[in-house]
Amino acid sequence: METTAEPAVHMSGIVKDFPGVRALDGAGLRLRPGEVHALLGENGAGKSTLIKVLTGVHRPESGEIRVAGERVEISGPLDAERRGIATVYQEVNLCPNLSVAENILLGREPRGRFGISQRRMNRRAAELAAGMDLDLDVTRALGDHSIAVQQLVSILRAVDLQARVLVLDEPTSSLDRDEVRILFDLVERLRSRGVAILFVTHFLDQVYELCQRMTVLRNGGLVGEFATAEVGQRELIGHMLGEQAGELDRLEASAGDDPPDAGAAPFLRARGLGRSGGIAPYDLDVAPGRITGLAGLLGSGRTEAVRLLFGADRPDTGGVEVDGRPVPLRTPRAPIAAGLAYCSEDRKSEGLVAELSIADNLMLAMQAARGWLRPVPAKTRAELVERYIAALRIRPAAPETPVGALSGGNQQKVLLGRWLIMQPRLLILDEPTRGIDIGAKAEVQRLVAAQSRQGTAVLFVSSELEEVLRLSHRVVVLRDRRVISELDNDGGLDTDRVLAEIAEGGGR
Amino acid sequence: GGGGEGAQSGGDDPIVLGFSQVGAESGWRTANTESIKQAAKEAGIELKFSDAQQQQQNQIQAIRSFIQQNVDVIAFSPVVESGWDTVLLEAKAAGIPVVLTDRAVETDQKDVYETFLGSDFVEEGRKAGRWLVEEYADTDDQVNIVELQGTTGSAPANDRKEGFAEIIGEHDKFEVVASQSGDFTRSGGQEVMQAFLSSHDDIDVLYAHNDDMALGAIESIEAAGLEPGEDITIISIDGIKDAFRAMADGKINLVVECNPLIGPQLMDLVEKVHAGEEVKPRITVEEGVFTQDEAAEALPDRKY
Amino acid sequence: MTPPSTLPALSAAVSRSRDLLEGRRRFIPVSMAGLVLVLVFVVGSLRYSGFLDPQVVLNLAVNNSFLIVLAVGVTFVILAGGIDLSTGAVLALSTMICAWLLREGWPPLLVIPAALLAGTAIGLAQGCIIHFYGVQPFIATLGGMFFARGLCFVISTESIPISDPLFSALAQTRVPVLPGGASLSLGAVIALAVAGAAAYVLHRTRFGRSVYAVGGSESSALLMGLAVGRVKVGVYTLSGFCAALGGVLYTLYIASGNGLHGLGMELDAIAAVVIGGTLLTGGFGYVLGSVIGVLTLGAIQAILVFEGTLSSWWTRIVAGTLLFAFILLQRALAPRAAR
Amino acid sequence: MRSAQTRRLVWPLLVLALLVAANAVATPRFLEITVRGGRLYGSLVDILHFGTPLLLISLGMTAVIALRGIDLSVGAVVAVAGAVACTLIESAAEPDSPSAVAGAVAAALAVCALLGLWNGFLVAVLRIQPIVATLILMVAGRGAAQLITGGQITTVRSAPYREIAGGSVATVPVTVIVAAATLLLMWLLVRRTALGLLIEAIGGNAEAGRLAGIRATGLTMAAYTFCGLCAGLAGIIISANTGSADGNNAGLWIELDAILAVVIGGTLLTGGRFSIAGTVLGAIIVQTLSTTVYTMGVPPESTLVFKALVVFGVCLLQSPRFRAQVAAPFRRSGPPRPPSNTATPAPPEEDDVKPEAASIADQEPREVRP
Ligand SMILES: Nc1ncnc2c1ncn2[C@@H]1O[C@H](COP(=O)(O)OP(=O)(O)OP(=O)(O)O)[C@@H](O)[C@H]1O
Ligand SMILES: Nc1ncnc2c1ncn2[C@@H]1O[C@H](COP(=O)(O)OP(=O)(O)OP(=O)(O)O)[C@@H](O)[C@H]1O
Ligand SMILES: [Mg+2]
Ligand SMILES: [Mg+2]
Repeated sequence: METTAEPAVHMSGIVKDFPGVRALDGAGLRLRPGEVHALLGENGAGKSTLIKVLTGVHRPESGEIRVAGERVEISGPLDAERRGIATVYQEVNLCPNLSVAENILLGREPRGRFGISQRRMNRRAAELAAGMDLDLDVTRALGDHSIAVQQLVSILRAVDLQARVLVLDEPTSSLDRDEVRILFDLVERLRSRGVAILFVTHFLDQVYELCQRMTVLRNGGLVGEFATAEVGQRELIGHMLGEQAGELDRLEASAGDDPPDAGAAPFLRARGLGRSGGIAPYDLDVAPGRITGLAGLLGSGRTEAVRLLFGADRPDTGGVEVDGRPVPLRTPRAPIAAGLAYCSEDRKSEGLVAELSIADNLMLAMQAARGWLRPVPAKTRAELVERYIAALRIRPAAPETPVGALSGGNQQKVLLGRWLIMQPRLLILDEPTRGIDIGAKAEVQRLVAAQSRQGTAVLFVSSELEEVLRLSHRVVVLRDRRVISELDNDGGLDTDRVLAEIAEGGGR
Repeated sequence: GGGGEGAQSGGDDPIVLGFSQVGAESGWRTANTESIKQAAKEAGIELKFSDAQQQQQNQIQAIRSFIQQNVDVIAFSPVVESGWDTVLLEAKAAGIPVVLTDRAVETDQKDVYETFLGSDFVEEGRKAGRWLVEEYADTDDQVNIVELQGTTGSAPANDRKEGFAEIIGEHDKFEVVASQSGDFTRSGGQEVMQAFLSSHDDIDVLYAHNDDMALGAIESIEAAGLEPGEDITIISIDGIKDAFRAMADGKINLVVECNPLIGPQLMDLVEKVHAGEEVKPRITVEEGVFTQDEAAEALPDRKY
Repeated sequence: MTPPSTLPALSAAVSRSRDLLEGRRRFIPVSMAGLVLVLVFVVGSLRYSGFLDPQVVLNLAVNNSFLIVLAVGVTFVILAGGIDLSTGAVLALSTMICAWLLREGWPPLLVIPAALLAGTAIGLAQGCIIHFYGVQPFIATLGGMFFARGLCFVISTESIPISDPLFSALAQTRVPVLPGGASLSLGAVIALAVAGAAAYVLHRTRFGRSVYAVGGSESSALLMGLAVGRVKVGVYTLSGFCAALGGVLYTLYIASGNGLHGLGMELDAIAAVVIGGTLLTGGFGYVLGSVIGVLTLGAIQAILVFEGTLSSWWTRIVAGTLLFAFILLQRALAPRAAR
Repeated sequence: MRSAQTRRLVWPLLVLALLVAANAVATPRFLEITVRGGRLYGSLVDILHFGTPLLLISLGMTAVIALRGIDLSVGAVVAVAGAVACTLIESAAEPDSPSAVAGAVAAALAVCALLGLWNGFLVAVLRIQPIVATLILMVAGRGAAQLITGGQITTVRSAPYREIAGGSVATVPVTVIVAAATLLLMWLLVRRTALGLLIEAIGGNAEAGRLAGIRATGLTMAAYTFCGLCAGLAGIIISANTGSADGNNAGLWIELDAILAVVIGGTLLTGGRFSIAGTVLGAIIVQTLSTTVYTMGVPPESTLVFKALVVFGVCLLQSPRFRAQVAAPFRRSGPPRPPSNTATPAPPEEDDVKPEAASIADQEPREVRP
């Protein structure tokens, strides 16, 4: 038996350089068996990089890794798995072409008499899913499922590895509260069995609820290791942001408290908009300056609903009018021309072009709208890019960095920036705050609020119900792929009310 | 030979000939095809024509299909020389006589084909060589030759090179200073010749495995400020109309004919083997060698 | 609060009924390819007498046995997200090695393994260059194509006939499959066996599943702890082996070695794979589709032969048009869901 | 990033320099440039002159490849272009009049643009995979070219037509001018307008591009049309070079050379970022390679092996890992573990994974429980 003091993982003095950037500069952490350990820091602080060093994806320039006291060099994810480290990466890293079952069990497929048994594999995967209270068809291709389901699948995969160390890099960024609950129960179960769990998140509430200890990184360096019980939220934010912490207070003070402009007449009307297998026909009115939240459980059809509106998918029924004129929905072009903007929840496969630079990605929608013959003048472009990099605190602030090299949160900000630049009349945001840090989240909320004050309507989808309620003037509730009700939010609406609506809804 | 009788179906039904052509890779080949089609029509022979697009397996497939359709005679121009045993045996088993055109096949089997009607590529190379030896009989200076080969690995390229080398090898003064493949095409000939000209100073003779390459090379020679036919002696093989025209203009010195117009001869043979008559196992096509003097005369009669 | 228990059940029922339609989407391309092939035979038999003769059908496999083997190898490569342009040249090299070694007096039972080994080695080398040095598959295998064909000519620019008794015996072996006397050649039987084995490997072994995973997303496969390197090197090695085996079958079929054999056959193999519904970007497709693809190309050829009066250029135009028609038909038959 | 891409061109440039140097040693006159008949003359000029068709096609191919496509039909389009132009000139009342030639060339280019559009239609509208979509024309196009010429090689004696390839303006060959003009045009088109950005966005992530409102269908069709047009221009030059149209052999296998050139130039076949400068360099390397074979007297039977070795050489030199391994023995005194190869900013996840690590796989599931 090992002594309890022996960390399951001990990383120290890790230095990792990327071309032009030092992502990690003396970072480290100590992870003990039977603890849930939070790894915290701003976007781009180096959390994911530290994790990828641990799993052998990146080779550190220097530093030391000990697993169960033994100094090791980890040569790759396979090696890490063999050393008992299972990982859920920040971006979903599964194969969209394979079935859910295969994604869960790839590399450990159950065998039958004639090699791999598809049947057993499906059965085993269905069991695992059921163990997490998930009801999904494990034989369907992963790519058919929403990003949230994909995230759950990658968690299932890691859990099934039965490792000594479980690393979760922002596993809850697209999950709603029920799924988060399930995940937490699971984590707690594993912890009590002595598994060491590393948990990366930007939700500080979750940190305080789940974690015993935490490590804070800033600019690739180690700020320190703290016991959760001993550090308050304020202080923690101070550690994460350093001297900028004061700024945050200013931001939070200004966010969210603007009066709803209830009188405006709707400029956009959707009537009977629907797509079989996607969402039942629904009606929606959008007025300038109003923020409409879409609430619902995982898979309730929020994403499908807003995609139809934007022409991202072709509706089977119904249509959209802007200012009384119908907008063709065959491609997103007409909706964009009519002043709509849609920020997809899946930034990796539907949002960003990884090899293009920050600047190119920011300008993409505007350029597409102008057409190829009218390039945005260099000066305007430089100004816009600079303004939005600053406003969204995109790091590194070098416009020519390829977006693929940014941290997850910073990528999300670039995607958001692309549509903010368009100054749209209706901004559709699907999980816009996925994976961005507290400072940036406040900033985004402030920007959204500011936009709406200037007359931009906003459709806001988020798995964080609190966030939806805090921002929205009106909440559309969905369940089982249909709109069940619309609730006005003049401050009185709380999460319980909405959840109750979801629970009893549809019965009418 | 034999076996022709078995396949015969009746009195005045026209003879059915299955012919598998290599492809349409050159003007020469097209003339060859046309001649065969024309002659078949004139002889009242029903022609089943199939184009192999330079692929041996297509040709084999076509021959198999002819066997299945039970044609009276099969003729084909083999894409390559070897590898025909199986299918020829199948034809023999089905009692269908086979006539080869254009090139022979290499086989150990006996009596798998009736006859072979076509040119002798090696002999063509020899003819070119003999003329050259004669032409340069008076001089003792070294004669620098550049050679434009056909497609690497193809039978005409191999054989024309061999025949030519055989003759000039007997004389020390001839030296092939450069030899490259021009892929039997004009642009190939042009490009390779251009490179020869810039890397070799004193080229006396150009030997091209076909007319097209020679015609391409002429372009390069002219671009280099030299006079084809004068500064550089040009020999080529095939005898297409364009080459005769160039020869009449004094730009080519010798063309060794390789006659594609074998249609009438072929139909004649087909009728004979169908009737079960004995034919010679090797029948050469009537072919000549043309110098500049003869070219102008022959030009109006060239059909291809 | 606890979520109402009816909710997941309900949504599951809804999604399940939808699955019957949509969940099997990935089988659509391959089944459409099969359907088109069947249609071709129906139409062909209406137009040409003797087209639906069992032997004519079986001859598709006989005449294309080597292409089937080639396409099977290429299927692995394409499924893993790569491409292999060297197969036609490796096939030629394999025929050349067989013919040359036989002429040198090697025993035939050593010659075949030697040819297979050479092809496999070329595949392995390509795989290593692609994987370890990050060279793009297209260019690495194009280099391999030049190299293999070049090697043929280095061995000999002439065509080398084969007269070995064992080879002719093998070539002439027929395996009866239908009571009416219709039979397959040994080569066709081997080809079909190879296709079967490949299907088994792809669907029932970890290597096979990893091939799909790497094709779906290489970086994900890596992060999932799969042996990406082994898969990538493996598929090219396998393809090299298949090309060499195709070459041996070709040698049986044609009984000669020649550096000009199989010119452009790599494109036929790729086309067959793609016509069979495999996505060139990797991750989707089946070996069965590739076999159907080869047979489709073979059927086009058979139609051209049966048509019998086409001049050379019309042969090409008709071949292109038929190819287009097949693909269009496949498109038209597939429901909208197949995107 | 752009500069990083440019930096990668150093290695192909080195190979080009090596090839030229080798030639210069073997044939001292290789570097000589003189004026003959009012026209620049010499091996280097030849490389540019004969390389023009390949360069043109490679440029078109670059646009298509950047959109994650490929065009196998360019060789056939080359044949069609020559066939149309030559047949029209042959049948013209006055083959020698510049207007007849201009008309024929315009007609040929129009046909080729249409063929390109057809490819684009198959790819963008019918959504047929590019390799098969263009294979259709690759097969049928050559047939059509032969149909037009009647299977013969059509020879034209029109002087103005011959000028297209043989002429010169102020001693510079017309071909080189055409290539330079096309290059300039393309560069202006993609780098001075927003076309390049839109192409790279669609090529890099089609769905993201669509959702950003880019008209992918139109763009794709335009790219294939451009490619067809480039191939047509190349076909005219090839045919004008010899004054003949060869339906069967003109541009045979040039598609592979063109793709090779594009790839050597550093453009990925998986679409996205592309480099025009790289393509130019690639095309020149490929052409220099064939010239080298001719001038250095590599025997025809070894030509392909020689070509293969050079191709592998270029590719391997571009691989940082290969360079590190080659350099390692010369750097014995260096640090014990050489720093990881982060020189190429590859996609983030796979940046510097050591691949062989993954290949020592353990397939058995491991129960690792505390
Ligand atoms: N592949 C790469 N190439 C270049 N730079 C990189 C790469 N991956 C990460 N970086 C840089 O390293 C730094 C740390 O990134 P990392 O992804 O570790 O941040 P993070 O803490 O996980 O942030 P987030 O909360 O946004 O996920 C960032 O500046 C990022 O731009
Ligand atoms: N629990 C589930 N079981 C099976 N499939 C699901 C489930 N949840 C979502 N999906 C799949 O995800 C796809 C997209 O759902 P959609 O994105 O509309 O949901 P959503 O309301 O946006 O929720 P979220 O984005 O949080 O998943 C659907 O096609 C559905 O098949
Ligand atoms: Mg991160
Ligand atoms: Mg969603």
